[in-house]
Amino acid sequence: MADFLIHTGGLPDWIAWAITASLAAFFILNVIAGGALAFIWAERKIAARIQDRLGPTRTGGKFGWLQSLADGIKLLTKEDLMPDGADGLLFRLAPYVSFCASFAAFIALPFAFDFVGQRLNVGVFFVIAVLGLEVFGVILAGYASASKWSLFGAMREAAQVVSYEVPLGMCVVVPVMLAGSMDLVTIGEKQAGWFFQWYLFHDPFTFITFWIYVTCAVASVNRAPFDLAEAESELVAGFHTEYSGLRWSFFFMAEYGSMFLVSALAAILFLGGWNGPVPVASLLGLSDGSGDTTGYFVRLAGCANLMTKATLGVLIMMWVRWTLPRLRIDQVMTTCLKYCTPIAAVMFVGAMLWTLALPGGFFRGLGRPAGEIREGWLLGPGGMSLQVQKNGEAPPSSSRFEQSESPVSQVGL
Amino acid sequence: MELEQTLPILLGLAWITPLFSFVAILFFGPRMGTHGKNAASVATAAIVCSFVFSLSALLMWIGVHGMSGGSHGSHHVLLKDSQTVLVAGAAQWNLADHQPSGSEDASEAVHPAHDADAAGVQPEDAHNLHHSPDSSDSHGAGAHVPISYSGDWYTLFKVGSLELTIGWYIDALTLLMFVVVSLIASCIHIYATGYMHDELHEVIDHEVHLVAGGHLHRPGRFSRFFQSLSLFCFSMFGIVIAGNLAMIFIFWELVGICSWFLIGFYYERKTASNAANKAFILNRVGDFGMLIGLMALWGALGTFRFADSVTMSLDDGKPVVAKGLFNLVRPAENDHQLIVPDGMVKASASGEIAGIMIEHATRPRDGESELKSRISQWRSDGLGSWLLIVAGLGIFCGCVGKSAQVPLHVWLPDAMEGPTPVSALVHSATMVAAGVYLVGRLYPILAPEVLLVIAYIGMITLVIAATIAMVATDIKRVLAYSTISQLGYMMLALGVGGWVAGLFHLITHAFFKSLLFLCSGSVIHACHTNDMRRMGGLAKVMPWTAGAMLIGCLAIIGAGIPFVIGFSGYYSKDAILAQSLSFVQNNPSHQILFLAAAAGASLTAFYMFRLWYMTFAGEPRDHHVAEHAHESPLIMVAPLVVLSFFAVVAGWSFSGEGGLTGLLEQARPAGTSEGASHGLLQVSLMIPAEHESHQGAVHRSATLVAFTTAALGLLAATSLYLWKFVSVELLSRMFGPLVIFLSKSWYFDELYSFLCMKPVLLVSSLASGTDRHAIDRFVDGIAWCARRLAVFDDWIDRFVVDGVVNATAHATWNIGLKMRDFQTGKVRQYVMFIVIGTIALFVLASMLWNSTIAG
Amino acid sequence: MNFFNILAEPVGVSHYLLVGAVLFTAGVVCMVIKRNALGVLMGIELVLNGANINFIAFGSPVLRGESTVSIGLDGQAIALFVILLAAAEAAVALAITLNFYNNHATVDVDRAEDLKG
Amino acid sequence: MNTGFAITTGSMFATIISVANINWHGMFFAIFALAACAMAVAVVLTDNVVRMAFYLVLSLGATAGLFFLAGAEFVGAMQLMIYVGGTLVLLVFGVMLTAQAPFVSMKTPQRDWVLASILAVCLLAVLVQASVGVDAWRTAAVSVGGGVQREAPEPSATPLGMALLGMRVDNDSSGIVTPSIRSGYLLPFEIVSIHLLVVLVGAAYLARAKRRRTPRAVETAGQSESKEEVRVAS
Repeated sequence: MADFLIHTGGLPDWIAWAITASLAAFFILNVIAGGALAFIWAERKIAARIQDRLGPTRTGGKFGWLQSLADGIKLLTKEDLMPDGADGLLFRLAPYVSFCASFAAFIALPFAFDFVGQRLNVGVFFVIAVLGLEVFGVILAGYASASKWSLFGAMREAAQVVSYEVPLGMCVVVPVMLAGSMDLVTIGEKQAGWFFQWYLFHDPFTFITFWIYVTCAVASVNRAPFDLAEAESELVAGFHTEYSGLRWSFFFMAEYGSMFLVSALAAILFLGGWNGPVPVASLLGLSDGSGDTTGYFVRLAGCANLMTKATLGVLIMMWVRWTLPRLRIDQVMTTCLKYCTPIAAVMFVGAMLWTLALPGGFFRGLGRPAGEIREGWLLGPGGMSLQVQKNGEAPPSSSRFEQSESPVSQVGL
Repeated sequence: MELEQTLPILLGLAWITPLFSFVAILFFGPRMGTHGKNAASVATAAIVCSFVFSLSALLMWIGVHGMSGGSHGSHHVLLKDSQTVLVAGAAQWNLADHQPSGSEDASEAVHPAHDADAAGVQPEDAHNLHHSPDSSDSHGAGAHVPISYSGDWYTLFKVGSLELTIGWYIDALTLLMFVVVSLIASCIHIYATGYMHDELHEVIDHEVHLVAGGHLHRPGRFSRFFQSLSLFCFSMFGIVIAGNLAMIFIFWELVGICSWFLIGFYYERKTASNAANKAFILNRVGDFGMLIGLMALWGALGTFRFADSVTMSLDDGKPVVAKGLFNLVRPAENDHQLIVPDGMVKASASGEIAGIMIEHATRPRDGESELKSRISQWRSDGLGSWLLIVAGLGIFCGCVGKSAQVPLHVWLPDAMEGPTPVSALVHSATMVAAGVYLVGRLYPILAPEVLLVIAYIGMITLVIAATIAMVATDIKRVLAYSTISQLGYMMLALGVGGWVAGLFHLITHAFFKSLLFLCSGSVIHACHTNDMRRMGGLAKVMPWTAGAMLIGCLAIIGAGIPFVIGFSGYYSKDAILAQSLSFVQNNPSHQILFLAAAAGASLTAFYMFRLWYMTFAGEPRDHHVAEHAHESPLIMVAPLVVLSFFAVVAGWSFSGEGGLTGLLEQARPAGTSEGASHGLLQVSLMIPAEHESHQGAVHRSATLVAFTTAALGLLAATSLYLWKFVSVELLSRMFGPLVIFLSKSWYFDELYSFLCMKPVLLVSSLASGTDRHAIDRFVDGIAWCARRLAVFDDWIDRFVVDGVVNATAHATWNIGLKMRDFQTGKVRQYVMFIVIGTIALFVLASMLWNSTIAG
Repeated sequence: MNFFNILAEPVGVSHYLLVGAVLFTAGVVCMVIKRNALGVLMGIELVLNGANINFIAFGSPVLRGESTVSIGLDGQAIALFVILLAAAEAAVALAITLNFYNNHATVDVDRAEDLKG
Repeated sequence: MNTGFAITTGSMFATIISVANINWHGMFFAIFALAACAMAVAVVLTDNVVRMAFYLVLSLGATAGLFFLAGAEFVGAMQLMIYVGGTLVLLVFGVMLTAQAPFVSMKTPQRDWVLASILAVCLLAVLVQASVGVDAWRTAAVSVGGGVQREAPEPSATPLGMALLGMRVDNDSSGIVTPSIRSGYLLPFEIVSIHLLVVLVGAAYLARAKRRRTPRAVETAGQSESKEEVRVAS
């Protein structure tokens, strides 16, 4: 697109890049904000259905479409209070920290395989790390609002999130190992084809790993049944007890954003990313790699794929939330340290052994960590050589994405 | 599996097993059961195992070679034998050279040996094979070669020609000794298990009087006893199986130290410890001579090996035959007749050799050839024969020490201080037997003169010991002296050429002497006294012991129906007498040998039955003893029965030439079976072949003489001690001085104390005087100076050194007090210091090295 | 060359080193003037980060990829280890601090002068 | 001096905003560097511990950004994850656990401030000299910024991972792959892992709940419980 601007629009590069970058940012922002609106509405409806109620019905049409929009307006117009004795600066900054964290995580998230803010070759890692930052805002909020409920909530959340990063990381490592790359685009590309090419079905270990991942993801965005941070029955509303108005809504957007993020991550890591269950495009003979307009539309379709999967994930989280009871903090910790972590570790080893045992995986063309490892690198000191065979075509990182290089790649963000 | 491979394994096992039990008891003895009760079982099991091993070895031997004497076999047997020697020589397991494994080593060694003698590589064997027919019809079984297997387990080290190896030399004698020793040792172990049971708990030694009054209380040493016993058996087996003299010497000394342990078992008793020291020291005296003999042999011949050893030479696969002592002294070229070996001739003709070498200095090869030509002439001049004699005498010295011949016999009666089983073991099968065995083993290299000396020593020992035994009153001492005199018999027999006779007597004597000792042991165990004058009439109380003792006495006096049958002693003693008779007939100048032997027979009969009567017959003299007396427990009686059985049958020969004598004949040294072997220096001295003594006339007369003398002795004893025709007191009063002289055992101890101890004490007192008056004075003077010096030094120390040190300390202390202020304990200040230091360092560095700071 | 030109030049290693220097100094000062033990701890973290920046800069493929004196990948690896060890150090130091707090009821490092000479 | 400074700052802006081709690398570097330095200084200047922690987070985040700029994505992500996500959460925990009213802000005597500032100036001078002094360091090797680079981003994580596995697969300065020039990091890797384990155990031991005589015992004990779990997790 930047090329389009430069070559046809004849704009100077930096304006073109600036336009492109801001467009991407705008797009992502809208994903979060609009997503939040939609999800809030969906959550209310789902909760109502599960509790055998109707939920919002009036505002805007029969199903209360505009309910959350109305809420938004209400929140905007609400006076936001700050308890005296609170640490003003931190109290004000905390929501933005959270929101920025979950917003920045979207940078490395590909929607289709070059619909990506910045293609980092440590994409997964980056996403996880940045997502981990969100907790910091929560802690600040909990501390700054000078209320013991908030403090406790913050504490709990911090403890929970930081400890759940361990099994989460382990689960993420499994597909990374299979793909041989931490580049999300590469990982997604690896699963192109029919749905049984997805890493979910690569081998039994990955299958189990997926469920562990889901558990840890739910915990790390502290949704029910792990929402100890805003346990309304014990702490009034947890860390955002004292918040109201716009800041509060920022927390909410951050939460929904991260929900969507982990779901999308799950989709990319395990569920084939933007590749549909049936490779329609390749069946029709359209190569999504080609930079022409058809390819562009193919990518839009892939984007829709991913969105669907991620949304499905979010809906499942809601369903779980309104179904399961809340755990105690010690139970949460036990689940993490005594169950998730060891199981994830075992799964990791198992998947590794599986890959070594039958490098083809169940089906040909899978389980070849060929992403970034070149032959030249395999002759290490002492002739150590990994059981790695290279993909048939050149690794995607080298040849296929030249013209789709976003300018942000040079500026690092 | 071939015999030459099986026998070493079996006998080696039989040899090593007691060592295992020794080690086991040494480390875990006290923890074996309560007070180490099970140590006995361990040791007994070990010795019984070795008995089983050696018995099976003997049976295999008999299965292969039969029991009949080799000397009367036919000639193809002889060929086979001579080949067997070769093969056996080839099949040695020399662990030192890097052959992968024994068996294949043997198999690859055998074939070259065969085609080697086919190709005539060893001339002596070629000679042997070709000439055996005519040599046989020239004189009897001329080419008779003893069947023997020899080899090495392990080479300790190898320096030049000196090679110390752990090897084996196995022939019928070895096997017999193994069986006998292990059998008797097993009986004695079992017996001792019962006899030593006092040691199982706290022992009150009534013979030790403490200074504080009262008796010694000490913990029991049960396990320790059996530990020493096992080591003893191990060492004896080592001597028997040894394949070379060095190894024999090693185990010789081991036996000595074991006897020291065992005789000094009650080492709290002064007498016991003295006896132990005495035995050990006297043995050392003998071993000194033995060392001389070894040096003579090795220095001249350069080998300790008995048999030839065939080794594959490293450059070409050909077998290289290193001749052993036997083959050197009695070479096969010489029909195994004794000649002075080249080595000794050269050694004693070194002067001439030097002359020859000098005059042929330019062409050494001619010198060699001339040497070869001259050697035979030198030999005929008699050079080197003295060396051979010295070697023989030296080794015999060792035997004198070990088997208690005059003049080194005095240790043996004192050795009675040890526990009775020990006495039985020492006097029957192991220690004293070692000497005789060594003479028998080295028989081939003993010159006739040496044999004569041996004969005379044996004769003197025989008479002296017998006379002393006549008046001894301590039951064990009687047996001890009888042992000495029997050993004298053996030495006599060996000396007069009765090789088989001597060793035959050694074996039979082992049986009945151990029997006698065990019996006396059970008597002592019953009466708690050694004094025969307090015994008497015990036959009723302890019938088994009495019967066994009677059998023992009959066996030792050689009772039997002439020419029909008799106890074991009957055969062996007859053989000895016959041999000495034929010797005397050949050398009339040595009549005394036969007469002494005959007299010794009657003396033996006298004192043995004196002992039996005083102990078992008549009325109890001491009721206090008599009523305590009781029969010993079964565990002590059973060995008696076993031993008495063997004491009876040991001498019987089963089929024609079979039996012990037959087996011994197989081991007879080469060349001793045919006629006269003449002296080296004194040609008139002629030692007759043994089988001549089996001729009718000699044998018959010898038998008659033996029977009559024994009968006389028996009669005298009976009339004195049973029928009491003449009261013993009267006689002893008549021959007072003689009796005293005898009971003082010929004043040997006093003689030695006068000859040896007095001078030593004198010298030592002189030395102590010098020490006290000269040296001590000097030392005291030095000490005085040192003290003066020390005072001065002390002053310096106190005022100079300490001053400096204190000053330093003070300064340090003050500096420390100053420095304290920096140690504020404030982390932040520390950090500040660090940073300041860093900056200072950086600035300093930049100033010194003018680095690229500021562009 | 002129000192201030540094600001006019394209970004090179020196710029990173400058940032590292600032962080380092800030960390040291933090260690020096903070009385709160946790403040001191944060100072340590700052110092470590300053060092890390230098490592990264020296090993950076972008900045000095073809330069012959680049320490290449080692820089990143060492930085990695520094980060890990910093985490470990923080854990232990925090534990110590809390222990100190439990025993002395304060986190004032000036009060921790039991080792005063 | 002043004028020179003005000129050079002007030239700096000129270089950054040159209409022809904007130096993105320079710009973002400027942003991150300024953020990092400013936040670090803020850490020094604030008295409130919690704010210190907050500024520290921002500073470290900016540092991570610098790492990304310098092409060490993996280290940058690591920095974010471990430092910001782990260590600092830990730190904030400590802060909150010990954040009784008197300790939240502890005033430092003026004397120390003066000393420290003098010290800081000296140290900074030394360091800046050292960092600016070498000419070879002042020229960027590759011409970053400006024209669009067409080749794909060079993977940075894999060589690192291989190096940690003991294989060096990175291009050395001559640009050719010569794996056996430098040694790998397998042993340090193992050592560090063991070290971390030991540290976990040790920290858990140090901060375990002890029974004390002071009445404050109860709460601190309870808090140190929950803290242990966090430490284990981070």
